[in-house]
Amino acid sequence: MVELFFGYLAGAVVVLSLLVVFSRNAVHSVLWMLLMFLHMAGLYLLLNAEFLAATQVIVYAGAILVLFLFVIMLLNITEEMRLEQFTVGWPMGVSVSLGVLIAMLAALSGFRTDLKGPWSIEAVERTTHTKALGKVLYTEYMLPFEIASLVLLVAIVGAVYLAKKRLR
Amino acid sequence: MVPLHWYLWLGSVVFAIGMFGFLTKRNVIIMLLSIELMLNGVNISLVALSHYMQDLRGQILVFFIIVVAAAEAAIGLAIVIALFRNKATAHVDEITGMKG
Amino acid sequence: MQYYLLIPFLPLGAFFVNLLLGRRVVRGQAHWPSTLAVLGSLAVSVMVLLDVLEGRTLNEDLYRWILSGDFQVSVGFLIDQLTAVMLIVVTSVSFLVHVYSIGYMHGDPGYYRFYAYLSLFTFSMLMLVMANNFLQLYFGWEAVGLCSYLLIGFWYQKRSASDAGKKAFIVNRFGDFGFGLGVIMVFLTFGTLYYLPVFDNAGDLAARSINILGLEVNLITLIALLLFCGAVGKSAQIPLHVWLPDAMEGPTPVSALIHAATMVTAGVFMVARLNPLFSLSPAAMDVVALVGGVTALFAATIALVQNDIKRVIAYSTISQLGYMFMACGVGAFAAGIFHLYTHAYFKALLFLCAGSVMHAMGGEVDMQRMGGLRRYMPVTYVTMLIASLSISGLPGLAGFFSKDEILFRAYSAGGVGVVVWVLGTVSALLTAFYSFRLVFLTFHGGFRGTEEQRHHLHESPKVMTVPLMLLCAGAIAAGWVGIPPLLGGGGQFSEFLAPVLGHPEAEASHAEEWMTMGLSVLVAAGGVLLALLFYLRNPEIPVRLAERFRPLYSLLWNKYYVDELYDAVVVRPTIFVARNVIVGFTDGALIEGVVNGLPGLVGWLGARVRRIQDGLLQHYGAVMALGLFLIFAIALITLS
Amino acid sequence: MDIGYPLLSTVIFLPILGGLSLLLIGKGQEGLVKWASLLISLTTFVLALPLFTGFDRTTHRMQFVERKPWIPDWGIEYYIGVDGISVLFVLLSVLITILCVLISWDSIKTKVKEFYISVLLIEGAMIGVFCSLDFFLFYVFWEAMLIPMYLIIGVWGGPRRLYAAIKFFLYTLVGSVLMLVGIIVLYLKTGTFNILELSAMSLPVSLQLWLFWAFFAAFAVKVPMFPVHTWLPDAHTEAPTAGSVILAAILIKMGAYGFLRFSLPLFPEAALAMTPVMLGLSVVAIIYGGLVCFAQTDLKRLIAYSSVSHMGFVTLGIFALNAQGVEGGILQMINHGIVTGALFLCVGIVYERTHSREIADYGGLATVMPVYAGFFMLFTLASIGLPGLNGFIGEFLIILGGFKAKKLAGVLAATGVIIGAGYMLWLYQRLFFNELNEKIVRIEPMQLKEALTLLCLAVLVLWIGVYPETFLGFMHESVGHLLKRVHYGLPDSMMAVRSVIGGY
Repeated sequence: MVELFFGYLAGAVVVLSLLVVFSRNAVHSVLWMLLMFLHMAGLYLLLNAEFLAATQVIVYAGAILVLFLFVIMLLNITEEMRLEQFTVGWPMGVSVSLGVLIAMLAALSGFRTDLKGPWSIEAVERTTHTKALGKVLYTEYMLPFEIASLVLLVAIVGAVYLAKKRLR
Repeated sequence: MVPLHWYLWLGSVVFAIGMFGFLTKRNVIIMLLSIELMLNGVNISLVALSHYMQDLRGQILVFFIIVVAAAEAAIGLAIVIALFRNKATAHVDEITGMKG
Repeated sequence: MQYYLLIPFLPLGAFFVNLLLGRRVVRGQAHWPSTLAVLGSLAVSVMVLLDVLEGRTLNEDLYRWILSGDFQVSVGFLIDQLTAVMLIVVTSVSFLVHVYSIGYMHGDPGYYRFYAYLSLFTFSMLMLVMANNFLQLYFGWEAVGLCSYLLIGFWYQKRSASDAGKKAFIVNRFGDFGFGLGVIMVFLTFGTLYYLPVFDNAGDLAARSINILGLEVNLITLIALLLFCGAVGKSAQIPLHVWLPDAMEGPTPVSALIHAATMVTAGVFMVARLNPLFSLSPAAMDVVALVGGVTALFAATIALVQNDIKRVIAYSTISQLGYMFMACGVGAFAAGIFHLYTHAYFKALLFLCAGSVMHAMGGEVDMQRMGGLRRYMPVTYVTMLIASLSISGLPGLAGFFSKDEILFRAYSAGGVGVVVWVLGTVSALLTAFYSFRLVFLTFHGGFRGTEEQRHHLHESPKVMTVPLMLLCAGAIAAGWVGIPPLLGGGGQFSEFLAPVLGHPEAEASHAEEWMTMGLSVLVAAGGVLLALLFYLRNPEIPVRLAERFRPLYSLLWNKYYVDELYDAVVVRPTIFVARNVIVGFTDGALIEGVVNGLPGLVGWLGARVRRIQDGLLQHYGAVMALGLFLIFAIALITLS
Repeated sequence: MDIGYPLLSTVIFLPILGGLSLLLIGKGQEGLVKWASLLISLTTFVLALPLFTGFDRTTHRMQFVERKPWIPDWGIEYYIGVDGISVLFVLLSVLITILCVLISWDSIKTKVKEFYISVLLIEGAMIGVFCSLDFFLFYVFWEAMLIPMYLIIGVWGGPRRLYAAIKFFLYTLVGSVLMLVGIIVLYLKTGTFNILELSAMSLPVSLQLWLFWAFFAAFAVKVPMFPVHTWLPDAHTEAPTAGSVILAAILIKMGAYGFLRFSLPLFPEAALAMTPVMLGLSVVAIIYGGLVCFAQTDLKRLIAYSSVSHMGFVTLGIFALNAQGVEGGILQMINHGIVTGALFLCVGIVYERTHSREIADYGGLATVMPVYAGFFMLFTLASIGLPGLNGFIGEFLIILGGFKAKKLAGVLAATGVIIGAGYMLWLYQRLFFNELNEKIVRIEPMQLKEALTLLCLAVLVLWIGVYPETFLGFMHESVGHLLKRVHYGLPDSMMAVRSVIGGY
């Protein structure tokens, strides 16, 4: 049953990813991407990561993709659709990506799961996923968490600075 | 029970698709989307590993990746806007300002 | 006997006076310090001679000049019979030339400079003859060369003069190259550069030989020949004679003093001074004799056809120097020095007479434009005639005794001596011929110059003629101190020098001595008569001969093309190599090429490599991905 | 000897601090700058005089020693002193600097203050190089000297000054960097920077060979020896007169000094083994440098190439490794400093009037500048080694030493004397003799200041030529000690003395 779910979600993710890449229209790409994110969130649920699934939907689908859409519409790139969508050097891109894929797949067998951590599925379920994540995040990863907020601040300032019209 | 490797396979494939998109698409915005794809490929692998190794640190990392992805998208899109304003193109192969 | 120091240092003082004060203070009076100084030297030299005659010789160091490791050499003086003779020759001729120049150089803008140089020359020459070691000899040797350079180029505005000076110096440097190496070999062989220890030890080393480039060479022969190189240069022997005729560009008193009487005889003096070394090497002696003999004949033939009055005398000087070497080469060092001594007077006289003629002719040197001068300048004519008779070997005059002595010694020495005797006798004929050709062309016949020159003709002032007369006395009487026993004399000259130069006994009979003497008188007379026939009686004979033997004539006229040969073999290749090979290729292309090429290579590589950075984002991404792939691949291969 | 002040430190730092204090002088006060630097250089000279009078000639030991810890953790000391090899260079440096200050009086017109600061800084650094007994200190001074020299060529030089300056800098730097590696290797192997201690150690021969070549790179460039000489003509030609004089008189002596102070005592076996190579390079430099002179049309370039030839004599003497050669080499360095320095001064004097370095632009100078012609003649003769002048003493001793070491080297070196006479007399003829060139008819005669400058050097030329013992006397002991070290290893272990110099 779970395998069936996984099969569906995984197949959808792959197909949607390809659609994202091969769409001529950027708006379509973004919309395929939205669907892909939702399926990805489903996969997270399969892995008992409810909080992450929620974040995925809220942040990615709700925030990032909306930003993308805004920009596409702001720029109003209509001629793009008539032109060649891939660069001249696409065979190189294909071969390099395939090479990396094969290398990665070949490396996968090296992963081991025998070094178990303290958060078994039961432990997570006992404390609930959100709380467990919060415990780790706000204790052990407190400093990175704060730095992440700084990163976001810098991104905001940078984005505003870059995108605003030059004041003469 | 789904084996770990299935997830890793999936992550790798999504990553590779993203990479392919990044390396071949002319449209800068779709290149940025492809980066998001690659990040998602990594994310799913991390979450899967976290699940199977019973350790939440993988998910913490995913959390940070999402933060960085958000920041990256903001900056990247701002750059796209600035670029489009200056060069009037969103085609990456027409931008060679980094030539040595 | 400390007063001997005055001999060289008086002229040195005069030099500094004229050098420092000459341009602003002394100016037209520059002859006073110099002439007085050399007169003082002459006086002291006479006193030295008297001392030496009483048997008091001296070998004393003044101060230590150079000390380095086991090498040490001093400035020191050796005064013996040979030195005494040379001192008298140098100071007396120098004094007369100083006096003569008062008239000759009068009004020249470089008057003070001229006297400064003359004084410096006198100093250097005296240091040379008084040296008690090889290095001081070398010092004097180079210093007289310098003065010669300065004085030849005295009228430096004239290109030919400055060229001639430079040529003299550089040609001499070739000789000095050998001389310097010889001095170094002497030091390495004997461990000292002082004459006397070297002479004392030379006998023990006579048989030693060393290996040079695979050849076994007798050490003493090698040293003697190297030293002789210097003599060849300084005394203008073949093949380094080319500078002397050109040196006639200098003022005539200089030619008389430096290029006739003193400096050029330094080579002969050196060989005589080092006779203990030379005598040990028969091979070197033969070389000396042959070089002398060949030079004597060679230069005499050139002198036959030259028209420049000073050049004729210059070639005559070369030829006479050849005689002196001939004498040294056959072991008759005393005869060589005897000829040096008589030659100093009659040759200086010849030059000064020529100077007197040029003075009257307004600087003209071409004998073809002279003639009949005896009517205008009787004193010059008479003195020159006597000098020519003396050089030709008229019995009773100075030249006769010395030349005869040489020819007889050469004949009696046998072997190479006979060869050089033949050369010398033929040269004697030629000598008489060209000397009288000069006299007849200049003083006899009709005047062939311009009307302006004729108008200007006059006898020289007293200050010039008196030295001529004094030298003339020398040209007549100088030989009387060495009349051979055969003619009732005592041969005092060689007796006097015997302590230094040895006492070679002639191994020939009186009959043979009469024979050589008679023969030389005969050829001399023949030469004079021939000249009389050619240039007074029948002036078209020489023209016809020149026509007939055109190639021979132009060979002689062009001095056997030696200058041209050196130009083609030494000068041009040097400049060519310097300009084209070294500057053009090695320095310019090779070394600079490598030096400037390295940065060029780096730049070129950079230009290639920067093409990779084409500014296309996706290419950078692809390279990153490729790197990722490689890292994976390497990790997989190495870890599995 | 107690003279009441730390002599060497004073002589090193007085010019440096004095030079820096010129910075305090305001704009437009150029006269003050000149007088101040003259005063500083004169004071330095006077303060250095006890080196001449108070030097103990009977010992090879270091004298006027000062020793203070500097960076104790690495054993680096401020350790200076002089012996018979270096003392003359210190004296020459202080003298030449005065002349450079004088000769630049009118010829430097832009950035006057900066120029004099550079000159004084160079003086201090040069003296520091000659006095340092600690490798680290030595290297600091060695490199410190480079920068002001680079500026002097690059700022106040001729038309191609930038090229020349960069070439000079790169050449010397490449050499010095290799030396730095050598110094570090030495330190790592021995644990000390003390030059005297190092001079008494015996290193393994293979290491010696490597270090010898590393140091060779630095010194050969400075000398300059044959294949690495091409920076010299450019630098000499483009530098202003004072720069050329400092370069010729002192800077290029540092290479040869380095051979004496470091290569020979530190790596004696390597030096002995490399003698044939060194003699060969020297002979090539002598003849090659001489021949190149025949092809030059530029006055300064000709003199620069003649320096290559003369420095070939110096290295020949040093690597002859006998008393005559080494003493002759040292003396020839002094001679060359005086004579070539003087020749560059002479060239500067006419260059300032005509602004031409082309030989063809001159001719007949003797008519219009007789006193100048006299001085130039003296220095020309000294340069071609006329006996009685200083050049002869050096060249003769070197050829004697070279002949002793290797006959062929001596013979070939002697041909350099002929070549030298050739190009120098030719030069003299083209400058001073023949018809007066109309371009220089109105040339001004020499000023008193210029004549006095040349007179100082002329006196030295005659002094060394007539009585060289004043100067040779300084070096006998030190050179003897050095040669014992080279031929017998450690001085202590050589009791059985075979004659250093047996016949041949």
